[in-house]
Amino acid sequence: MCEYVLKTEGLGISFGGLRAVDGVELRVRKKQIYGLIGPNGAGKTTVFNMLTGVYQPTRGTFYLDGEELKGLSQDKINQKGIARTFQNIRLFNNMTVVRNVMVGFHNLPKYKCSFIDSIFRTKRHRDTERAMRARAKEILSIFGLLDERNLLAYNLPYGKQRKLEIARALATNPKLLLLDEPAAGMNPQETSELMETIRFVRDKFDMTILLIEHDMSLVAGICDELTVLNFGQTLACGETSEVLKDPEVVKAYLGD
Amino acid sequence: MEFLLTLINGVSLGGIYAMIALGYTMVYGIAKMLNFAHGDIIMVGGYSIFVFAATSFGTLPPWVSLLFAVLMAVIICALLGFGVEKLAYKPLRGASPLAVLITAIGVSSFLQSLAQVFFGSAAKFVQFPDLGSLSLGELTVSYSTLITLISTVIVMLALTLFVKLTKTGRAMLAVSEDREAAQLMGVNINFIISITFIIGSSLAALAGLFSLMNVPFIKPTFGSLPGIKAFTAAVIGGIGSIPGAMLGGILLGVVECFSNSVPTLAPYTNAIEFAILIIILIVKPTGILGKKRREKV
Amino acid sequence: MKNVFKKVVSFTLAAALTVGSMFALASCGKKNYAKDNETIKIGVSGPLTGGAAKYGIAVKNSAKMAIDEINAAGGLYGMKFELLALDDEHKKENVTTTYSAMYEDGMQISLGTVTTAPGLEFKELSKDDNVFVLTPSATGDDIVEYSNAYQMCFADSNQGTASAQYFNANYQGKKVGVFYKADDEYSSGIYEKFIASLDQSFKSAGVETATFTGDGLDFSTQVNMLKDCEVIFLPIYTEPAAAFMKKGVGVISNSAIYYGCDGLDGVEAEFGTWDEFMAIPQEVSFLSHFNSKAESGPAYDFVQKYNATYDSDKEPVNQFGAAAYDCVYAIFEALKFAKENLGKEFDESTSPSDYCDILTEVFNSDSFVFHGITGKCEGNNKSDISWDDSGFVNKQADKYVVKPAN
Amino acid sequence: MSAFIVKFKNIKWKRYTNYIGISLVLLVFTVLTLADSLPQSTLFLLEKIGISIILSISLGLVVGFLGELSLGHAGFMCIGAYIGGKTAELLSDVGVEGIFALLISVVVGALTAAVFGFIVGLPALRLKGDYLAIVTLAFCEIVKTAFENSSKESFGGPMGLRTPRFDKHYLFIIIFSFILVCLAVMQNLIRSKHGRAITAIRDNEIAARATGINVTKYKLLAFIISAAFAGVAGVMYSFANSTVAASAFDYNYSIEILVMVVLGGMGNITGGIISATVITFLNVKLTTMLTGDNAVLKDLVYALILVLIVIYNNAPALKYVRERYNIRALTDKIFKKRSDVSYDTDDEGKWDRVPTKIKMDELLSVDVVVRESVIDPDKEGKE
Repeated sequence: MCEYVLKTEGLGISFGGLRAVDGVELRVRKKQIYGLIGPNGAGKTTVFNMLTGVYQPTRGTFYLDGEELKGLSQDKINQKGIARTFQNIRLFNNMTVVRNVMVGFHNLPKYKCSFIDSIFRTKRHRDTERAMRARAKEILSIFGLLDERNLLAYNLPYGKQRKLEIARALATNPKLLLLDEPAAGMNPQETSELMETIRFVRDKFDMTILLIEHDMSLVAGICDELTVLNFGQTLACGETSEVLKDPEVVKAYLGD
Repeated sequence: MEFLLTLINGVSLGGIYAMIALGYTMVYGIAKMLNFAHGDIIMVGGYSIFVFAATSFGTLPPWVSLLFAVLMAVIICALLGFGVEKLAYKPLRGASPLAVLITAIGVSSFLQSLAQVFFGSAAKFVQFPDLGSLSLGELTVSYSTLITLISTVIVMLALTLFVKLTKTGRAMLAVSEDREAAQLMGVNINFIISITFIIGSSLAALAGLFSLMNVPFIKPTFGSLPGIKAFTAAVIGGIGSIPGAMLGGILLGVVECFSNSVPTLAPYTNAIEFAILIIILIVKPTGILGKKRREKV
Repeated sequence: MKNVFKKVVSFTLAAALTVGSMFALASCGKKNYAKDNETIKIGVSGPLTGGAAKYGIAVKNSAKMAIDEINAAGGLYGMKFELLALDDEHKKENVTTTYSAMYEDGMQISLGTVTTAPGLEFKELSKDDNVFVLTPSATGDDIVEYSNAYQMCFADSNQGTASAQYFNANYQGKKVGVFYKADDEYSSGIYEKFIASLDQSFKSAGVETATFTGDGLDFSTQVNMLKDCEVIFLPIYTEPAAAFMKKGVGVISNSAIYYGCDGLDGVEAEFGTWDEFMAIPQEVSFLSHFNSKAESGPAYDFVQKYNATYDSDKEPVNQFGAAAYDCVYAIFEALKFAKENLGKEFDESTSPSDYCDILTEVFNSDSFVFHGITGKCEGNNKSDISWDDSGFVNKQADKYVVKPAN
Repeated sequence: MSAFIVKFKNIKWKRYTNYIGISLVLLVFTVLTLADSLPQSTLFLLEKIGISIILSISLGLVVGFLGELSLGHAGFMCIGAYIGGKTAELLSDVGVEGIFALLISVVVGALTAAVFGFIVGLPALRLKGDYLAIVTLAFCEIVKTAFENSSKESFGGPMGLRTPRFDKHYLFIIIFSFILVCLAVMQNLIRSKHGRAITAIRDNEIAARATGINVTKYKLLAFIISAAFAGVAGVMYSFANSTVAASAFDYNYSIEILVMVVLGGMGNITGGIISATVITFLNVKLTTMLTGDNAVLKDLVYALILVLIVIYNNAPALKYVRERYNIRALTDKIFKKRSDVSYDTDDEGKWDRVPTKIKMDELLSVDVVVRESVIDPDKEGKE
């Protein structure tokens, strides 16, 4: 067992000569809630995109549980155990809520069911379908979405769409969950609910969580450790309380 | 010699394709729709020239009557493009592009059958004053070919300047880039789209003229093949790109003529043109001059 | 849920009842849809819309004209004729629709299809029901494969061979070019037979071949390829031929000869005005059974009448129409012949199959000769037309010079 | 007995609507044809409708569920028709005829079409929306040209391939049986995890990748299955006609199939079946009703109906009218199933809500130098 669930080594990427992100070193321990913060355009989402295979890093590499994942395709990385949500919610809008979650089970070995099984509706197909539906309902009930399970995702209110996205990511049974600005667009009430949910997820699923967030109350409230990015470079990292006191960080956030 | 002649023929044909493709590209870039009825607007332009040239020949000098016919064709096509947009496409603004595509197909078929009702199915010969040809040593190039080519270049340059320099043109770019934002900035979307259709349809009328100068026969299905070819040309050049439409059109015309000039290849001309399209798109998924676009995650 | 159950049960019952009653109503055996006819119905399937529409429209108009003439003159022993003309758009998959609709509408005798491609489907269907077919213009050799089908036009192979023979006899020593439509069965069919029958001397001198496909009419490349030829064989229809000739002005030698088949008939009409056509410097001629530019005789009378009846500007007359006109009269004469010479009886409600038996017997009989406007007419006399047992027509074709070289 | 009734009651009938509908039609007409009381025009009409339904269902997989625009469906059908027809011809040479020849031809035709489905699916991995549409259109034209220029001995050249016609009294039974097969495959696929993966790609490709869906695999799978069934339709076509000519399978035909799918509604199999039936019926009826001089009005009427239907179905301004007066509202009224939340619907949606696919988003540009621009996909489709 490795000490770190996620470890990046000098992770960086250039777009047409511009170094968007450079030398990012993340060390995320098991069951940690780790924050990635920084001003707009600092390259936080780009880091997420590299970690999930959307972009291929041009420098450095990263490891999940000691296994190097650099160069794998997005779906392979997901199968290895990194799941994510998006800054702007990306649900399968024309599918029902329960099916959104069931898509997440796609690669789980226990729901293995070949294409031929499905075409002929064999016993295996029916069993896995039933099991998947039951499991999806479990997950939905955790997030309080059970009653809406047969609505189209498109019709959910904003807050519940966020939750559904997290539920879908969890359904893929990841080792590491990446949350991209989960509290964006939420009021303080919803944000504090969300904090509860994130903590609950960590405890219930033994999950390691890496999140990007602008809402400092949320960051200060739940993150164990932080990394601050500025202009694609690491500005500070360490315990949350200490990092937030760092004058450099304050300067980056508040300006001179 | 043979080679040069084929090349000139190809460039001339390509000029016609380019003219149509320019209209396609304009409409596509701004209204974001594949206007399958564009080819049939060429047909309407052709019939207008036929009607007005026939009625005014004899009473007016040939050149004047031709110019008069062309002018009428441009006006009729512009009105038609404007009307079609208002009646058939505007109600669907905001609906799925597929619905608009199907409507465009319906409009195309409607215009074709309307032409058959009015003019019959047989091809009509369109009289043109003989423009003669230019001799350069052994080479003879007809003036109609030259006119086609020069006009296409002029139209392309004019369009480029129009889009780059005028207020309306810049508004067009803005609408193309982000319709909502443009609207918020005070651009009148309906006006811009109408203007686009008017320009595109006027170009179609000109394309009708050049097609008729090349082959002086008009029939209800006159526009459908050039329409598809020009669409192909626009995609090869990168749909949405004005220079791309020109490039794609010329390329396609040259390929078509060279393929036709080799007896064993001639039956496969269409297949060759489409194969080139596929290869270009596989190598460059947005066509030669199309903007490369990356999706933001 | 109980409601649903009830509904399913009632629906099943209703369905069972419907099926049962349909069973009861069902009649066995082949139906004679013509039994309630008040006229003798002649059916034809042709392109009335789309790219080939002018051929179908000419056939429809001319057949209608012939039928109106016959009816106005008192019909056949008082029996009137009626035309059913359906649009197949020159597509063979539409023929099942047009044929079955006409058949069930009481069609007793058919003119088959106007064009070859749909005709290949028509012949199978008409053979199954034993319906008589006399096609005005479907030239494919296979059209008359079965015993119920006859052609008024020359078959492709005949045209190809006859043209080659004409070349062998008259154009020795000249350089030959061919321009044909590669994806068209009429054009490529004639081309193959033509090349097969052409003398070796032409071939060793080199026969230039240019082709085109589809609907495009820009032939600048093809004209270039054939510019050195002295005789150019054009087994194509008028529209591309006219486009070719127009492009050829100034490129192809003025002394060259354009030589086509029956598809070239009416090429001058493509040019709108006669003057415009005369501006083509080359000789234009074709081998055909009909000359729409005849200046006297039966063909002239027909054209005059057609132009007086229909808007010839919109849908000009051509040999398709003439052949259709002849087809109707041939059927009329054949029925007369059957009654008078063979003692056959028939009326408005006779079944298609019976008509087919009667007409096949007449058309196969050696003593039946039809006098028509197609074929070589001497002066004001109509031509002699007969059919051999395989369904091919016997009449004389002629080379018509539409215009001599300027 | 009561146990049976309970079980019977618990069946989710709506799942089986399509099967029941098609089977009832098949049953009624089979009985009628066995009683020899169907006129051949009805038989031919049924054949045509059956073929259209197979085409509509199969294209529905690519357009409605995968969300890719294909204008080349007739190309796959063309391959199926030629290869199936040729197989039947070769089989009849060795004495195999009738239903066995048909079944073997169907297998061969469908497999060949599936191979081409794979080949066409490959560019679909790189190209989007209208670019893919033109590539599929190009593919269709290339296939057509290739068969048109084949030698007489191989595929008959421009004359077309002569194919053995199947007994017209029974062919529609076979075609409708294949509709049932096609329905079974499509519906079982769509209602499985694989179908969900395909629908997920349609709804949001980026999210689908992030959720671990192998997009390449499922795009190809959808293209292959869709092409295979188009191939089946082609083989049926070759048995319904005595000749197969490539000229029939032009892009206009592809477009007609697309019209059926679009009018049927996105990801709506029942809708696709209904619109295929209506459109085919309309075409045939217009041909037989507008005869002689009126034939010219046929396309005019068809085009008008088409444009009006599309505008009625899609115009944003007519949304409220539409929601009150449509087939679904009507059936809901009859069956009183309007707000049954516990019921699992198929993943139907609205064409205009699909954000990532079938979009036309190229920008107007006057630049000769190619520039890169970033699009924000969340803006798309929201206009």
